[in-house]
Amino acid sequence: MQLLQMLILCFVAIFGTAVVLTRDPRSQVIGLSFFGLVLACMFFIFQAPDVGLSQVVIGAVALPLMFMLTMARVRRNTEEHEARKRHEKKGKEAA
Amino acid sequence: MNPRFRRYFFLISVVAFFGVFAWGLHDLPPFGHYRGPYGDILNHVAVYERHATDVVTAVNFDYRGFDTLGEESILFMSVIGTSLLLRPQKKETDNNDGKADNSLQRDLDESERRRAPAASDAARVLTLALVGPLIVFGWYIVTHGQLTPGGGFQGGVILATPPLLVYLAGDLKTFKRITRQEWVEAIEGAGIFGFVLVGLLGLFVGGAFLQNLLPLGQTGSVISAGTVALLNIATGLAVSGGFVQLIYVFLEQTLEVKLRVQGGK
Amino acid sequence: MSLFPYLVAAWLFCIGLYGVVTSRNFIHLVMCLAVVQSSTYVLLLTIGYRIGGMPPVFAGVPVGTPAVDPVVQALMLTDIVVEATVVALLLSLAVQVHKGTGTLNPDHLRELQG
Amino acid sequence: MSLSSIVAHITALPVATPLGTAAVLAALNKFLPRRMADTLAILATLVTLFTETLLLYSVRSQPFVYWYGGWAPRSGAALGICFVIDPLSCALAMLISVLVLVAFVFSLRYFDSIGTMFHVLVLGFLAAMSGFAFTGDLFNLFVFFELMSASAFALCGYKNEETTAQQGALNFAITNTIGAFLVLCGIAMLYSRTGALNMAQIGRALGQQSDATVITAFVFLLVGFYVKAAIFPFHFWLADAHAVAPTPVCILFSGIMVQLGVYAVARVYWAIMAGPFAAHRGALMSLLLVIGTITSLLGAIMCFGQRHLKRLLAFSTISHTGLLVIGFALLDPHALSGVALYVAGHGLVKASLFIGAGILLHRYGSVDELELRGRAQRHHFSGIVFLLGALGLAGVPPNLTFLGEHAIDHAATLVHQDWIPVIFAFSGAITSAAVLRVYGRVYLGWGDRESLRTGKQIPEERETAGPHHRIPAVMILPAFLMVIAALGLTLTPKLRRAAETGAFTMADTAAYQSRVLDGAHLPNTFAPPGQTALTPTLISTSCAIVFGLLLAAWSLSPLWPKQDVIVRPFKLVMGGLRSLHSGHVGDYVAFLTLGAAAIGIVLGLLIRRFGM
Repeated sequence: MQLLQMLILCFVAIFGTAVVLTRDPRSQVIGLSFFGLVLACMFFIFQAPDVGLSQVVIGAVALPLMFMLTMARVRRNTEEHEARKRHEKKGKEAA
Repeated sequence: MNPRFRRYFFLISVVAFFGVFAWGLHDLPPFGHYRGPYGDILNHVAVYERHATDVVTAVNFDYRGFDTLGEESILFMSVIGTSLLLRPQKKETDNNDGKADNSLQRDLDESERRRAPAASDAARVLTLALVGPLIVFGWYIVTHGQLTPGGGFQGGVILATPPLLVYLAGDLKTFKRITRQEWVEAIEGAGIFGFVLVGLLGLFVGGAFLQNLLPLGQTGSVISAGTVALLNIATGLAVSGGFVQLIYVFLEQTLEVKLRVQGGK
Repeated sequence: MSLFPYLVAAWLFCIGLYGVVTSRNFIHLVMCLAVVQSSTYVLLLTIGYRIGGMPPVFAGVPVGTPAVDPVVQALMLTDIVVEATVVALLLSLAVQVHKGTGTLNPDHLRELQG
Repeated sequence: MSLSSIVAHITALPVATPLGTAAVLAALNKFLPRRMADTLAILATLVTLFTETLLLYSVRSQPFVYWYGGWAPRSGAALGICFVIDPLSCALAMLISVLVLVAFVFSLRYFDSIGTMFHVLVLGFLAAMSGFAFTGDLFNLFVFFELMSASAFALCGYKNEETTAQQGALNFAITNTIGAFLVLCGIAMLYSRTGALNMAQIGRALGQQSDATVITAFVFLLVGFYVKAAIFPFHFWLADAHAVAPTPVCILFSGIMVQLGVYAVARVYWAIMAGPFAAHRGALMSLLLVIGTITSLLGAIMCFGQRHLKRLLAFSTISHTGLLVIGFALLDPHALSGVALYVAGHGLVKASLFIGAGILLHRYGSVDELELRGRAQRHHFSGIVFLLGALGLAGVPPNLTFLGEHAIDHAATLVHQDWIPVIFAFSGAITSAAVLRVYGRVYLGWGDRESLRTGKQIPEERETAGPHHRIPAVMILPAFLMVIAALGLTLTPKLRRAAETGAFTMADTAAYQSRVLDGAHLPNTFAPPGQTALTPTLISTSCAIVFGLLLAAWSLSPLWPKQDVIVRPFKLVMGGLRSLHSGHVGDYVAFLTLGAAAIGIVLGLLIRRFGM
């Protein structure tokens, strides 16, 4: 049992480090989702089912979802900015 | 500071910080030897006193119920705050009166159409079929909070997922209908208000805010532990309303709110 | 060995801070903040643990069975809510910053200097 | 049934009323007309204020403890959460409610009508701050800390059209969240050691032992709360956040939220750490005196170098919070009473100064000192706020700040730290000079346009609806009432005595613990009677105002040096300080880490190596 606990703690440390060191948010969010699952596993292993359940619904589902929606929005911002720039350029050429 | 210098500056600081942290940790009781007394007292008395078999829920909704009121308010405030921050800006509200050049707007709308979600019929049926079980499951988690792991918070989050499934199934119309702002806000507010109300009830009848004075029922029964069950339901309402609104606000950002070509300038 | 779980918490705190400081994207930064927060989970969880303890749920188990500390678990539930809320607020601020400036890189945002 | 036993029943109302009202306002967001929401919010604040007044009245001779859910402690072990109602926490909560009331009244003219969200957030903020002032449970303190943060982050980014506002709010949110995690780590370490979350119980369980865990836990709590209090080197977020937040929110941030960080450390110290640090008071005192002094000087210098009015006032807040830390650092109840009076005086004065800035923004659409030069020449009336405010910042009698400074000076001479009045004078002089300079330039049209070029200019849009040609009474009246209150309260007899009673009661650790844990009915602790000389403080404050006036006049006169060999070093220093405040959140967090590590190492070394 203790071996399992030390193992999951190692996993938590490794996954946390990996999440930080992944610089691209798109891959990072997948890492974060896995990190959330590893944390949930840790909670179950350390006899905290209540917390584990919350962590599954929040850490592994709700948080990544918010991140992905934000990234979708940011991507669209960029597209809008580009469309606007394209448009302005066209306008200048026409003038 | 330039990024390079910042990195070195920080690395030196953080090594020192880790040292301080570790120095503080090395005097803690060794791992695996929790010494109590708080948790041990509660583990011994909670089942007798509260007729709740899940001590964590008893702590959250009875012994330290006031913390949970604060916790739900944190969620509530941040949901309101998120809707405040993500409210449409002036340049995103539609006031194009037709005078402006519309080719940009067309351009924007074109890229909009490309992003519209599409789901196959099989996927749609499958996701929609999950809605019913999820609601039942969420409700089960909320009402069995005092008995088994889970409670108002976890159940509330689960109850917030069906609208998301409806969206994933591509049924935007129903999604918008069930996430009408007035309703969602009312559910959320009712949850928080219900919590305060149960607290005030304890105050006026028993003498202390959040005092648990309903009959405790039989240990192991769904209707047991007095106000713990009520507070679980209130929390479930507040949390599900809060998360639906949170998801809605973020989804709205990607679906509805967009740069509009301003007219009449 | 008895110190290792605590050191994992300290490590997560520091590596998360490293991510926050060196981040070049606010979304990345918020995820690093979530890692910092996870260090508090690890710390709370491990200080309340008792070797051989049961979960603090006494459904079908007689009271008096050695169990782990229920209080830290209650605290962690609050902590998880805090995480979700802070992330939501920070992300909405990041979205608005990006709308206004077209960038999420803190290095490019210098309007508040001085 | 005595009055206090009746009043005890309403102890929950300062938290429950605002939260309940916020819930109703949010639920009826789409249906309530604007004026209705205003009325409900103001009513809730008034109920809170009234409750706190009753509570203060009932604890004038004896504090009491209120257990939520009726969970009184068993044989010295707390099961639930308690509020400890003592004179100081009541007075603090009243100040909070007054400032929230002012913020609501000021925002009656707020144009951006977005339903009731603003009201909901401010009410949440009120509930959080009240709970923060009263609670006797360490984790509950953290919960209210986070509730305060959640509402504050959103309120700070309220103007979602301005990208600077969003950046300021981001910096604020990220640094404060890391501070909150540090607090939580500190709580976890204390819990592991003592198995308790109740502050009195932790204090009793720790006794006199001060091992590495206790020291580190206290350092983490200190750093976490001082991030909120904007103490060097954790202060960077404050100027960013204040410069961009709407005026009513600035009132709350500068007037009280920042000071609550200082209060939390004081509360934790006297409830928990007085025992463990009893033998190491010298170490803690020297450390905090250094931090407070740096904060105070840095804030004052940066304050003078600003042209953005709100940013200027924000740096003045940093400077004065540094003074509060100096006062707390003496670890003496006399000084604590001074800190309490200073918080009240500064809160009222700073709130009215921010209203003054808000009025200028309303009337002229700018808070930039140079842009505003001479534009308010025909509106001297509202300028009086700035004049009286400058006097308050300098601590000129009969301001409340003077009383506070006097008590702190007195305590300082007792422990032979006679240099403290000098710091008060310096910081008072520079900050009041900055405000007087603003008055001279904006209301009198003095000075040229060149002298302040280097300051940061952040464009800011109007926050209020027209007509802009007149100043509504709901703006100017609260400002005047507050500066007059800061003067008038000083004349109330026995105020000084009451503050001393409050401070001595708060600092009486043994009585606090037996009140909470044993249910003992112990009366307030009274300060030993005695007169103290006013002279040092009188000299200090008159120096402050004289130098402030001279500096302001000099900076507006043609004599103010521009390009000169002599000024170049000063400009270099100033430029260096400015570039420290980079607006980059990575820098802020790096400084936070460095500060936390440095405080931990210094305190550990002082205690372990030098046996202080």
